[in-house]
Amino acid sequence: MFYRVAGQYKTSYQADYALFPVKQDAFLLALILVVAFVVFPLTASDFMFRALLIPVLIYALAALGLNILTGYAGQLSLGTGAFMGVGAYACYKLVTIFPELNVIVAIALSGFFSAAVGVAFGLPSLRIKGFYLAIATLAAQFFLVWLFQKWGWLYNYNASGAIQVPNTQMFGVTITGARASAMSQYFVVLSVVCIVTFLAINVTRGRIGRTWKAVRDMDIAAELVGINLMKAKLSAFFVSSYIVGIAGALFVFLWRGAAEADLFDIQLSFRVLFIAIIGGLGSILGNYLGALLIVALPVIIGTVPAMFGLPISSAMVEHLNTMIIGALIIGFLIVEPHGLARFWAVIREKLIIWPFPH
Amino acid sequence: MESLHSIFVAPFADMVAAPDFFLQVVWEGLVSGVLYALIALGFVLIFKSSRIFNFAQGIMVVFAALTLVGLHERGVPALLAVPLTLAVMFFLAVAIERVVLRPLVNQPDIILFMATIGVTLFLIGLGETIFGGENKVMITSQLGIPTGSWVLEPFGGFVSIEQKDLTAVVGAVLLVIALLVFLNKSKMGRAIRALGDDHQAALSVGISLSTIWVIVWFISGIIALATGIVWGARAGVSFALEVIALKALPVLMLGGLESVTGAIVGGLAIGVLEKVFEIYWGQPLLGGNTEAWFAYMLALLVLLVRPQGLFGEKIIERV
Amino acid sequence: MNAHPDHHIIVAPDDDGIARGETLMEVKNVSLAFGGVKAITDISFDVRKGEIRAIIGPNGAGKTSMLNVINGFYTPQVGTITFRGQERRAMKPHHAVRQGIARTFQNVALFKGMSTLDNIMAGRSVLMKRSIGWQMLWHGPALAEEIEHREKVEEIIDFLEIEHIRRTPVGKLPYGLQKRVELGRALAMEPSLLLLDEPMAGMNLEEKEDMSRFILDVNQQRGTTIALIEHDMGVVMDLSDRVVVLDYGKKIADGPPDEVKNNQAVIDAYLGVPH
Amino acid sequence: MRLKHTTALVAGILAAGIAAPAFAQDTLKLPNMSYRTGPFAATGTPHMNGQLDYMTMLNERDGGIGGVKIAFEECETGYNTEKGVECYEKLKSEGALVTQPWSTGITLQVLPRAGVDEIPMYAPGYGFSAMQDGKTFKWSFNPPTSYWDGASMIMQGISDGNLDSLEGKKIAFLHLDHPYGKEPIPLFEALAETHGFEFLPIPVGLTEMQNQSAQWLQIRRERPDFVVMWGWGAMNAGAITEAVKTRYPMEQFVSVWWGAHEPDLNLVGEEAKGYRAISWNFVDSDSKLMQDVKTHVVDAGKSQLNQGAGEFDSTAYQRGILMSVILAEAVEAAQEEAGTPMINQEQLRKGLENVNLDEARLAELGAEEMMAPFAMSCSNHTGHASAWMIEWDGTKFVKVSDLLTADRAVIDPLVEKAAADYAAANQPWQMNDECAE
Amino acid sequence: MAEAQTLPDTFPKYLLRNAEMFGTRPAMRHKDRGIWQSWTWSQQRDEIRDFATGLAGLGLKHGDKVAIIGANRPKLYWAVCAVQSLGGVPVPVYADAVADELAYVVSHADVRFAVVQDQEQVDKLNSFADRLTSLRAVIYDEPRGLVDYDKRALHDFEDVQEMGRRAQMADRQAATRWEEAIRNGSGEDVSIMLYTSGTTGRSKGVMLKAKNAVKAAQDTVTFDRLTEKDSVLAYLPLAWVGDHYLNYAQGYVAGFCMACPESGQTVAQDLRELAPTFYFAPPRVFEGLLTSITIRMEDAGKFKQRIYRHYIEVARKYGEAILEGRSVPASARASYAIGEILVYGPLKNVLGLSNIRVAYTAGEAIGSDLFSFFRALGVNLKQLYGQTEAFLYVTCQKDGEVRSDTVGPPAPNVDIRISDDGEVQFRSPGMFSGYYLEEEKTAETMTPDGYVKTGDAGFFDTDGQLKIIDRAKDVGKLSSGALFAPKYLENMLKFFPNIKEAVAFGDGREFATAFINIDLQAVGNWAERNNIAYASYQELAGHPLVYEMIAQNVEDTNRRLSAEPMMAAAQVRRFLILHKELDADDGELTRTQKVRRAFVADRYAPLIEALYDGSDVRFVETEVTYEDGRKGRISANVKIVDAPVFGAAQPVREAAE
Repeated sequence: MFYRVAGQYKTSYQADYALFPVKQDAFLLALILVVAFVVFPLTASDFMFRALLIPVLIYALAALGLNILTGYAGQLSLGTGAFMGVGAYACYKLVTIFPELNVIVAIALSGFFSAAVGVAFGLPSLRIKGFYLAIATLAAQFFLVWLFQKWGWLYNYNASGAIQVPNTQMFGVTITGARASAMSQYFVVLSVVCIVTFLAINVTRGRIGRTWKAVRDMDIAAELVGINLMKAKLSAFFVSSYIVGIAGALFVFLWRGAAEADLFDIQLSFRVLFIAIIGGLGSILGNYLGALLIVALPVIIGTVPAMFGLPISSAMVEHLNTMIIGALIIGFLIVEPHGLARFWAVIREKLIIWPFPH
Repeated sequence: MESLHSIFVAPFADMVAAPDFFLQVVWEGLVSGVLYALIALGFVLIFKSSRIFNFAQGIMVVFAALTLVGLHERGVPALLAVPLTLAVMFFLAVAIERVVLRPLVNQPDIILFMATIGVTLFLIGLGETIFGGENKVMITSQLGIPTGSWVLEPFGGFVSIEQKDLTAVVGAVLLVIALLVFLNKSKMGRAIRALGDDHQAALSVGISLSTIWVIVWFISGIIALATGIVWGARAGVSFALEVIALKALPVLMLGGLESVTGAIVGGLAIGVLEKVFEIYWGQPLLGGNTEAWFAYMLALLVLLVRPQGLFGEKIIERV
Repeated sequence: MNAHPDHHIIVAPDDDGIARGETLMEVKNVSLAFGGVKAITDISFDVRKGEIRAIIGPNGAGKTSMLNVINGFYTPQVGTITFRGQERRAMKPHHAVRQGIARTFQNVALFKGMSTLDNIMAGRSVLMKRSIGWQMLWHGPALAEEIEHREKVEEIIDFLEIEHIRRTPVGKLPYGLQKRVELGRALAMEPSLLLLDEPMAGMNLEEKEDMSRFILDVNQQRGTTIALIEHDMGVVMDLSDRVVVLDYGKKIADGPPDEVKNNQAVIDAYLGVPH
Repeated sequence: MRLKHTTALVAGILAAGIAAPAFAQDTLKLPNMSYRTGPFAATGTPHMNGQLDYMTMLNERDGGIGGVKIAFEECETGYNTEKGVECYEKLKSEGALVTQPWSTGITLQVLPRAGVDEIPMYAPGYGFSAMQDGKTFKWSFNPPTSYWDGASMIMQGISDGNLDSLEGKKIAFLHLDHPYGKEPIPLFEALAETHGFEFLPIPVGLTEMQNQSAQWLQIRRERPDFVVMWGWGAMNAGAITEAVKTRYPMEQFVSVWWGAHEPDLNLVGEEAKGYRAISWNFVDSDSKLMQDVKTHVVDAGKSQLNQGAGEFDSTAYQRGILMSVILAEAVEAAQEEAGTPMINQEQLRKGLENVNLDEARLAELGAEEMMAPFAMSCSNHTGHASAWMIEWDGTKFVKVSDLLTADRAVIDPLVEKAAADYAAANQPWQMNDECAE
Repeated sequence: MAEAQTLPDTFPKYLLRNAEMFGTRPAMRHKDRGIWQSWTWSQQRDEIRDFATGLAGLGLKHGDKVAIIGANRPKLYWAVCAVQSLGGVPVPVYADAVADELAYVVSHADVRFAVVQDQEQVDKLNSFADRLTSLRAVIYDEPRGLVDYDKRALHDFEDVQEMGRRAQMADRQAATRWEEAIRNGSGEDVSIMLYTSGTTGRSKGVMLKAKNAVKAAQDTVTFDRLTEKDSVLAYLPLAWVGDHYLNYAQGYVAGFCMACPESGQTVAQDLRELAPTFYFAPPRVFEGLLTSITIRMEDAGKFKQRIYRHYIEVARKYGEAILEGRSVPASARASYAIGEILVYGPLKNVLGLSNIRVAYTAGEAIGSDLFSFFRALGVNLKQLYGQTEAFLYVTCQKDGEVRSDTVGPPAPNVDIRISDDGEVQFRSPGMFSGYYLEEEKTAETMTPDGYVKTGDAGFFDTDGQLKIIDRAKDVGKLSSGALFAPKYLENMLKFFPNIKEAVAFGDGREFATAFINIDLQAVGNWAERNNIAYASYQELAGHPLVYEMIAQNVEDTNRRLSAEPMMAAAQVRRFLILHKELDADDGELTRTQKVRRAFVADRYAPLIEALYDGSDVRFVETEVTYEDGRKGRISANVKIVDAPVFGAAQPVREAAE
């Protein structure tokens, strides 16, 4: 309906390859960016930032990382949480060893550590496929969390075993640590997420993205069209783990403020996986939609019944939340295995051909 | 040199020095192994018949145990609670077949796998909503399971064997035997086995696919209840079991996804090995708690050498 | 805005110094077995540059295994493959592609989640060079490279008359079109030897005619050497320059279509006369 | 289509959430971060019931504190640090006067923020031991006694006051592998060095709480002279059953106060006879305090406690009552100082510093047998109440010692150092320079 | 008009002017290789110059005829202009003409060169090579499949351009000379020769002089205020006067951009992508659009359907008034504005009509419902009446004075008169200069005083708009003497969506009857919804329920006819549904899809006989041509049905008797 695509034709491949070939998409994105960069900062409360906006962004980023591996390259991973942990611990070590290092640089560098670990655990993917590979990532999950607990050097031998984010500044504004304002952290996270998303979109739509998708869709055929499976799979592990790693660093540095090893347990891996599934495997947009749903759902369950005067205990909110997410996953797989992203795509398609149904 | 000694010599010296203790370690490992094997068994059964990698098997164990205890808490006599729980598991099997499997039939494996993750989450939420999220104690004595322990005293030391653990082992063995008899001797059992190879062949037996699925999931439910009782008696009934149940995955990888024998051997092997590794290497050298990852790493290493698992057949790729 | 492409379509790489009609590839005494089961026994034949070479035989004759050996998917236990003068036995399939061997599959092996365009573009992966750094930035060299290859792919799309399904996910296409897209993907690799595994399996008459035309056009216009497996004898006899006949993993005849057609061993093999 | 609605709903919530939540000004917001679900619910729930019931009692009996009703909202964390931080943000946005984090992990997360957000944190009987240093931790309180105090008292209890008698002995420290369990390790290590005993930490991971066979095999192999337990939730019950199975002598098995939890011991009953715990509270169901709670809350059907299971008479429930007693004292003190019943966060902080539960006050409350007297101050945010060693007699706990007092000479320097380190690691850190001492 | 003197009088002159004035504006687009390949006017000039120079090198002389055969492709349009620039005469030929037809035109026109699209056209020419003695060379656009052809007289278009470029390189003056030659070109030269499809007999080559053609285009460009900013999609047959006039002639004169679709199958998609500002389509295309809208809306959800129906109703009430700027209540305007957002805008968007400023339809009568539907949506659809002999425009409607039942007042500078026997005759700036090599026929068509006979019967309405009834020679009389205008009758029938084609009979007979072709899409859809199984058109056409439905349509037609005094007598008494679709391949339709009445009457004589002898059913066997050119036979028992006639008619006729 609002998508009027008539007359939006492309006279060059450059135009055909524009990030948003359809004007309305670009407009919508601009609108979202304005809301994200201007409207929210002007109106949102600390609670909104810390309970909704920042986690949505960070989870979306982690899911984006996972999606590159699982959704694009078809390699199932159940170890996202641990890879986030690698990013977080690496960032913590970098910041404490080199206190003068800008924390954003530290975050960017920490991604390389998780990428390296990711590639190491991705090596078995060359021999092991499908579900069997899930074992490799599970091994990573449990082994790494164990390592976070046992290797005191990682948390500077803190008595609590937790890592505590120091106060750091950028351009004179405190962006990490307890003294950082929610808004400044939000801006940092938002900027990082925007940049990474932009880069990820580019990678996934180009040669490398096609290589990954080819491996996902049929790895034997991919090999027989000349794709080096090792390179393709390991590059997916690398890129994915890098993004997951910086998501982990952001997770601790720009949101939680402190972390114990258990924070990166398998539940976190699953939460990110659910976001990716509900959002839509093989899509970029889906990660945001999925994160929004998963993060907002408990808030909704906690507030909506109260609005209707039904008291609901906080424990019950948790239980219902778990149940509903489970039901949502099943529901999505049945109705739309490609998740919210495809849902949006369908709606968009419907808007384009409105008023026709097909 | 010292480190080499502590890795390659000291542990074995310890084993020899305190054989009773070693036996105790093996026994403890064996009992965990029974749990892994039982969960893996439920898993294999479903995979054999429907090619579904059922992530929810672990939570079915918790759910069954929770239902049993929950019913008892609500005043249902223990011996009545068991059949009632079985009825619930049957209903669950029917519901899963109707709501999840039927709409997703012919979908790629990965989708079905994800769906079972969804089932897992749903069951966690449902169980917590109905029975509360706190840990519960298995109604061991009410079910007539002996709770004392026998102490054997070999080599001048002692090996403590809890009667409920022994009951668990015996119960598991009986269950496996019953299952094997069912699979090999009954018409339905043969249909289930055939299903893994060829849907048409199974259908020619004259049993509808959905019936078979319900039966298979119900049998898994029975196994889950048995596992739940066994494990609950040992460690209480809680959702923490969900994470432990994940160890069924490396067991399966080792044993092969379709082999009943593989599941049992793999489960016991992992149970014993991880315990021995933890006691003789993990605790002295690595700070302990290596059981958290040992099974996965072991499976990973085995798979790197044999991608098809210990019991699987060699894969020939075709195009 | 003049992006008018030169339509004198890609010509197969001719820089190998092999003249038309000379041997492009030679299979020498190749044997292959799976755990004791012999798939191919001591087979030798050659493919000459510029020809259409057919490999035929009854079911289970080892035809597909032969192709799998040629493009490196299987490694023969005995024998060698000489391609463009280079002898080898074991090689990774993606190396075979780099050397100029592309193929299609008996059961369509497309990337189902991708569009026609992306499938064919994927065929050019091996020819694309820009690093991930450039890819991330997209604008600049990566885009230039993408467009350069897009132009080639569009030529193929035009050539195979599949413009209307350019953006359709291949999983949704009818079988005949999928086969055509697969051919497109193989062509995108700019092979000097194109292996076609039953290009017309499961097609109706009209689709077969189309496919035959495309195969001939590829051979004629692009000068691509083609080795194909096909069941439809009529098609084989019409298309191919020379035919090699396999039966139970052994070569039983080799020669021009007419000659092979009248070969008693071939007739027996097809009629199922026991050996 | 249903999903579309959900999405719309999220958008609606987002829009609604942007507007800051309205502050209701007519109640004292003293929320609690509870966990009535998950593996820690078994031990958590009775405590939370106690806390809640005392506040309910005040509302019922006295119409709140100083005439203002108490809003004792709970936020479920499941003992999960991540959820705890979410709760913190939520409660903060609702104008909470105090943070009751209910987990050492969450305490550590909130600790640096408390000073920035200026919300007092109240962690009764848990949290970070160095919080006693009120100069450094202006906004955090852990009365009546800290973990380091507890550890010190345990060591006194098992050595009959002579720690040097432990020389050459081996003490295993079975603890939850979590900030909570790790918290006393520095003190134990310091003591081990001073007094020459061997200290052996044995961690129990969150997933192994119910199946500690590996840990107890280790204990069986190591044969420690004492096992000190710092467990919580399902871990305690697991440890006690394993101890019985391993035939570890119960007399050598001692726990921090959280291990004094009757239902865990009832599982093994007689076999756990001799099991000890240090505890800063003791059951006195007949006290005026408990009877008031019984009359106004329990019998009035306003309590969530599980009456059939004897929860009312449990150490945990009554400890929960006391936790709220201390907080209510602080509120009262704050109201007095501020001269208004509607206090703010800063005033409550002052109130906490002015809590003085001396014997007279305890008697007035009707809790004189339930805990030892203590007082907090600007520089002392713990109060260091003394505690008893209590022992399981097969059916209930009995006191087996006089009040024990922590060895300040050992603890205070460690606290000073820990506090200084903490402040250094969290630069810029706001110290409270107002404290006179 | 002094100004007119300075204006160019040939299209190549316009090319040079446009290249100068609009050098960087797009002149041509072609959906190819996934994108709209575009050429600016200056690039287009270069392309044409290169080709023209190459052609000259091949020996093209002033006055030589060059056949242009193929679909709408930039290169073929360039060939037209290139030929004109050399003083040659382009002769576009229908690409779907069978080889025989093609050979006739090529040999009749003494074509020396042919510029063709692809192998198919080359093959057609080759198959009659012996007859085409004058043909010197064939130039093709797509080399596909032509590798092994004898290349002596066969050239790739681009090779010819390359030859041209080399010639220009060798001789620096060549380009200048070419432009010089254009500037010196005469408006008196024949600009183009268009072969009329002709409802009867062989097609005739209509010669159009450059200055006439240019003048006509200038008039209509001014009339519709077309500028270089407009755009069109050239999808109609290249050889048809409409395409040549509307797209090529107007395009050169106004300097706007012409776009060629990717292929015949993708026209709808391409139209949607391009969203042109000027659009022409025959009524049947609009009819198809409406049918597909209706069908697609039927699958929509209830809610959507309600919105759709509500706002379409709003549009029907106020849409045309708003389009024409008449006064409308503010509430209606608001309602229409919402409708624009919810329905009209999206609908136009989906159809690719969003940017239409001017749209025309012509060729046959258009149903008033259909016509006003599109106008109500805000599409400025108008009618024109034209002929090849007039270089299209004879009449056309002005913005704001649009009616569905007339074709408008005379176009600018056109003089129209109605002859005594009711035939429309005209004199116009774009008038043809004669049929090629057929003086006789030219003379037949022209009146001595220089008017062209259109062969159509019509009259001027009270407000000065022309109303066409039928072909003059087709208008007949019933045996009662009452007027019988078959086309008029057929059009009324065809306005029903279920009826695709109708052929009416009655001249000299007692009453009127009709053959009906059902619309397979519409009726098929109806059948699907009503669970009626059918395997073929023939089966569906013979279905009793279909007959019932069509009978209802015929009855409605009769009721309407009864209200028109002049036509009331010619109500359809009996009708039948033909067992096959009328098809151009069988010669039943012209290439422009007009019914060849006489041919049909002859071919189905037994059926006509049955219509009048009262029989209920008649067996008939017909020869058909399949798409690949093979012939076959189909046979059927065709049912004949009576239709009720209405009151007003009866007395008139009886009175006449």
